[in-house]
Amino acid sequence: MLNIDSQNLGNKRWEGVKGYRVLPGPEGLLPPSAACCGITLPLAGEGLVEGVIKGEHDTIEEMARQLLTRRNPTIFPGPLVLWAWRDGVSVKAESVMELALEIPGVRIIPMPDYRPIYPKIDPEAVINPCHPNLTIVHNKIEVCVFIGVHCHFANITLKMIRAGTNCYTITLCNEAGHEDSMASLPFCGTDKVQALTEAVRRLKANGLQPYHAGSPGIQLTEAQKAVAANKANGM
Amino acid sequence: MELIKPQQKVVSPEYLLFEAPRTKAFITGSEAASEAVKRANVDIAIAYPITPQSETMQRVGDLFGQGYIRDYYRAEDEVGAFSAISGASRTGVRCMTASSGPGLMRGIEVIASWPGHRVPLVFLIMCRVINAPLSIQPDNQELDFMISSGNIVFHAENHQDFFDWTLAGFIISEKCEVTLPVAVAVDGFFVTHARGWVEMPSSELKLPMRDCYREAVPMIDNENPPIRIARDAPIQKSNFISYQMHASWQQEIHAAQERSRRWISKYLNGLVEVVNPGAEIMIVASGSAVSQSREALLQAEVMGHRIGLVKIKSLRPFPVEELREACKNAKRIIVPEFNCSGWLNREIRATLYNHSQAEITPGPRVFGGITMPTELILQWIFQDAEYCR
Amino acid sequence: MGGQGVVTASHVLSNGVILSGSESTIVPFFGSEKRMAPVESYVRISEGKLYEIGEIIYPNVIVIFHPQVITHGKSYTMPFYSGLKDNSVILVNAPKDIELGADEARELRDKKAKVFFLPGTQLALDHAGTEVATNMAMLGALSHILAIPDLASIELAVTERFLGKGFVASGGTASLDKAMEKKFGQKHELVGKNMAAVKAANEFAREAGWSFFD
Amino acid sequence: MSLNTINVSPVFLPFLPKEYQDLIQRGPFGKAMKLSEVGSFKELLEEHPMCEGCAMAYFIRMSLIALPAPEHSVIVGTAGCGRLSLSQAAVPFVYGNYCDTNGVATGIKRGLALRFPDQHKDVIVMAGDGGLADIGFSQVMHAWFRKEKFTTVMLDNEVYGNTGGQESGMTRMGEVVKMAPLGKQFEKIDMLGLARTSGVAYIARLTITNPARIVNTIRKAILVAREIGPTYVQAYTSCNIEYSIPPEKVMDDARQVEQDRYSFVEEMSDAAREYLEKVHGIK
Repeated sequence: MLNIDSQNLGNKRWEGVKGYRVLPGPEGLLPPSAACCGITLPLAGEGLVEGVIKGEHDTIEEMARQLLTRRNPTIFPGPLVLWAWRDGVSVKAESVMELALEIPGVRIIPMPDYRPIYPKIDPEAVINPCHPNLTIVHNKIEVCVFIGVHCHFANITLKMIRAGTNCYTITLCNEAGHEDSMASLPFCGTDKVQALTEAVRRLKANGLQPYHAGSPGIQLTEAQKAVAANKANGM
Repeated sequence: MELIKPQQKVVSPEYLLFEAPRTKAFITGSEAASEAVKRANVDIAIAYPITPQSETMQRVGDLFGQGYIRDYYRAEDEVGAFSAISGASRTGVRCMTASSGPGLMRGIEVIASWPGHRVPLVFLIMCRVINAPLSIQPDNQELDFMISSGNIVFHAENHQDFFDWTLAGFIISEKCEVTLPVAVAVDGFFVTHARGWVEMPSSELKLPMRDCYREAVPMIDNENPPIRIARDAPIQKSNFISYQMHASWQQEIHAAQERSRRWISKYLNGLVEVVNPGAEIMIVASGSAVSQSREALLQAEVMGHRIGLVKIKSLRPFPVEELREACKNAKRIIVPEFNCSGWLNREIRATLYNHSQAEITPGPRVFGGITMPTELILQWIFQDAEYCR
Repeated sequence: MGGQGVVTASHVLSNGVILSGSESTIVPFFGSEKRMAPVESYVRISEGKLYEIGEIIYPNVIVIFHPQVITHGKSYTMPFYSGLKDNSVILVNAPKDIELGADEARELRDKKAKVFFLPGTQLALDHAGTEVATNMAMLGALSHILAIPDLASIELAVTERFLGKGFVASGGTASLDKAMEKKFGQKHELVGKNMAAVKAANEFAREAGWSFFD
Repeated sequence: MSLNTINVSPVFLPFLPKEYQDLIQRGPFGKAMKLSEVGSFKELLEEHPMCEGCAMAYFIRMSLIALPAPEHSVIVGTAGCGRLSLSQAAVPFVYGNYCDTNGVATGIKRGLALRFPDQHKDVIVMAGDGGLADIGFSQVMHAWFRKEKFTTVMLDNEVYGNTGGQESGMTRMGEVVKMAPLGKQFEKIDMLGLARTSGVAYIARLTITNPARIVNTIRKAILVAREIGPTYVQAYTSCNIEYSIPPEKVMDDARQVEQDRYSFVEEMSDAAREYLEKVHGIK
């Protein structure tokens, strides 16, 4: 990008590159990508919170707080953690489930692949990078976690979510992290997922009242209930 | 005849580029490039001849013959070569190809699609006049097209740059948050066919192989998820795909360019090199125009004038902050270029607008193969003196 | 959705407005040429000269030709009314009223958007003898809601569309014309049937007291 | 594929959509399906946006059933109608620029051969007549000249269908279609002849009239490409929209065309014949 100072694409709250913050939307027709506004990726041991480099601990705390205090928390497991394609993946998947069980009212909606699905996805069954907001808006998701999604497709999705919805996006990235999500943890192995689970437990133990205190455990969407029922009667 | 595969020791990129002892060699730019490929653990190189690139790619063919590269062939034309190399890169192997002027222009549709397909590879550009009028002589008008293609683009000054930056290109292009092709351009003939000093680590060392499962997109190999990979952008709305996706996809290419700054600074030792920072008269140049400018600096110094020089190494991503910093005291900025349109001049004006009061001269520029004499640069610096008669 | 005559209706509407003396532009956007594929078409209507091009991102009026756009979310944008301006109108082709979600209903109230449900398909069947004329019914109701174009101008536009130089919206639509022609013998009858659907829906809207302006 | 790319991490199984659960439990991965088994397994391709009654969609569905090793197959497509359904199939699908199928396929085949020397990776180009005989012609011919080991399948609807029905090189002489206002001025390109000339190891021409023949032909072409050389299958897959064939008449049209000018052709080199017989027991 040549001269990125004046890149203001319909974003009301923005004061130019230096002041750009990655906040929940809907931010506008076509918000700029955070990387093009001078926001750099965190190093190992650091995290990104709303475009600001923070320590890993503070990043994890903020993630835990958002997961407990916003409506319809949802975990989006992507292909790299959904499919047990090499050693260690199932273990990481289990750590994600452990995290989920600590978040009241949580849903798990997979991103099994990235292809354009005809005619349209069932927004309660999958999230897809071609039209993520169908899932976010349909399920009224206001905080979500991406894990195991290839960085390219995560970044495509994150910018669209920030453009059109008020969802607080969290990315647990196996590689360098994502400037376009509100909170991002790079080089995130199973240990760091467990650290996030611990932080969630700690906040609840210290008296934080979860948004969905009344409905503990993992909530199935209608589509998932249908699939489960199908299995129940031996189909 | 059983090919004895050459034994090369895999070393870290840092060791190969910064620590390994180097020996000097007085070689052509074409040799420097192929020596870099020799140490880059390249899996496949695909060639199509065009002056002044052919010498490099036929030497790369020899490397295949000697076992340094695992596959190689001469393609039907540039569109075929650039399409095939993009196919190979999708499977996770390390790839390189090269071209010049009209050849690059023939394949520009494919070149412009590489970034969006997120196919890491190194593309060497031996710049040459683009038709018409047809000429095999050097100028770098083609880079005007390259800088809007979404690829990362370096403009090497000399043989040493061409060697080092080709190696760095492989490392940077395969970084997960980058996952972009890197084009390493150098001015044809002035560098490719001329001989110059190059310090090189031993050819018994090579880079680690490409770690393809740690990149931004899945590989097309049926061995990594998802099984159902359609990683190329779906093309239209009939699957309820909003144009937001296409817009976000394009933004991601530029974002990946931005993320490469950190690695360019590390492996190229900065996006720019500045001589005499803060001087009131600054020359800003890229490619072999920098060499001419260094000579102009020396001669000016002999005459008691301290002139500054900013060597632009990376054209994309462009060193915006670095250029503003280097030119903050400048009163006059001279921009010598080897092309007619003055694309570097345009970049500088757009970058310094509102950030500098300096007068930016619209030249000196030569093209069509003409060599820029140092005297011409001096004449533009010291307007009253007579140099070029 | 493709096959409901969205593009043809917008051509007739736009041409109708021109014939009635005002200014209009039409912009069709569609994917591959197929039925049930998503189709959008944008019509701008103005007293003065129109310059703006492309899709209408922030519309005053949304006309939905197939209920699945709402019920199945078969829409490019989610929700289907995203970008809708205040004091606006949504005209939906649906046999009976569709119950919107609590959040959606509240958002539309906040926007002071009026939602009208027209049994367009039924009107087309009753008055034109074919579902293909659904688009004409939508056009008829819309012309009353917007008070433009007048019925005479619409008739001129419909005639021009089927009898005049016969503007072809796309390759696919051309093939449809031939098929329809066989069904109706001459095109005159085609125009008559279409206008019957237009007038019936126009009357329906008038009786229901639908208007953009009050 | 290491079949564990279709093993779900156990904890996530309950959250997988029905479509994927079926694909894991009853998909064709790891087996070469017989046509007779259709209906008993989850096919690679089910839903797609192609037109009602489209011969090409039907042919693609049959071809996907023919894949001898779907878990090791990569399909390379390009602009045109075929990619509408191919991009929905449960097999990696590559879509580059228009004209580049056989260049990209060359790169993919060679890249996979380097990374997995001991594992057959079947690369199959499936593109339209325009994509292969016109804009992609140079890459098709040179991939054949170089003897690149992958299969090229032409979905010959004798028109540029996806852009609304313009003349292609494979449109018949005299046919009046868009961009041929006075009828096409030269013959339908003889891609079969060009394949013979360039030494393609297995050549076939067919229509959609006989599903078993589609499956056998495609499978043989893929198998021969594993060891012997490039293979080419040209299928008449009518565009019922542009040639105004009512959907229910598409099969009759295929029979008529097969009778008139598109008879079944199958030719192969001796090496191919021997390989099919010895290694795969196919006469």
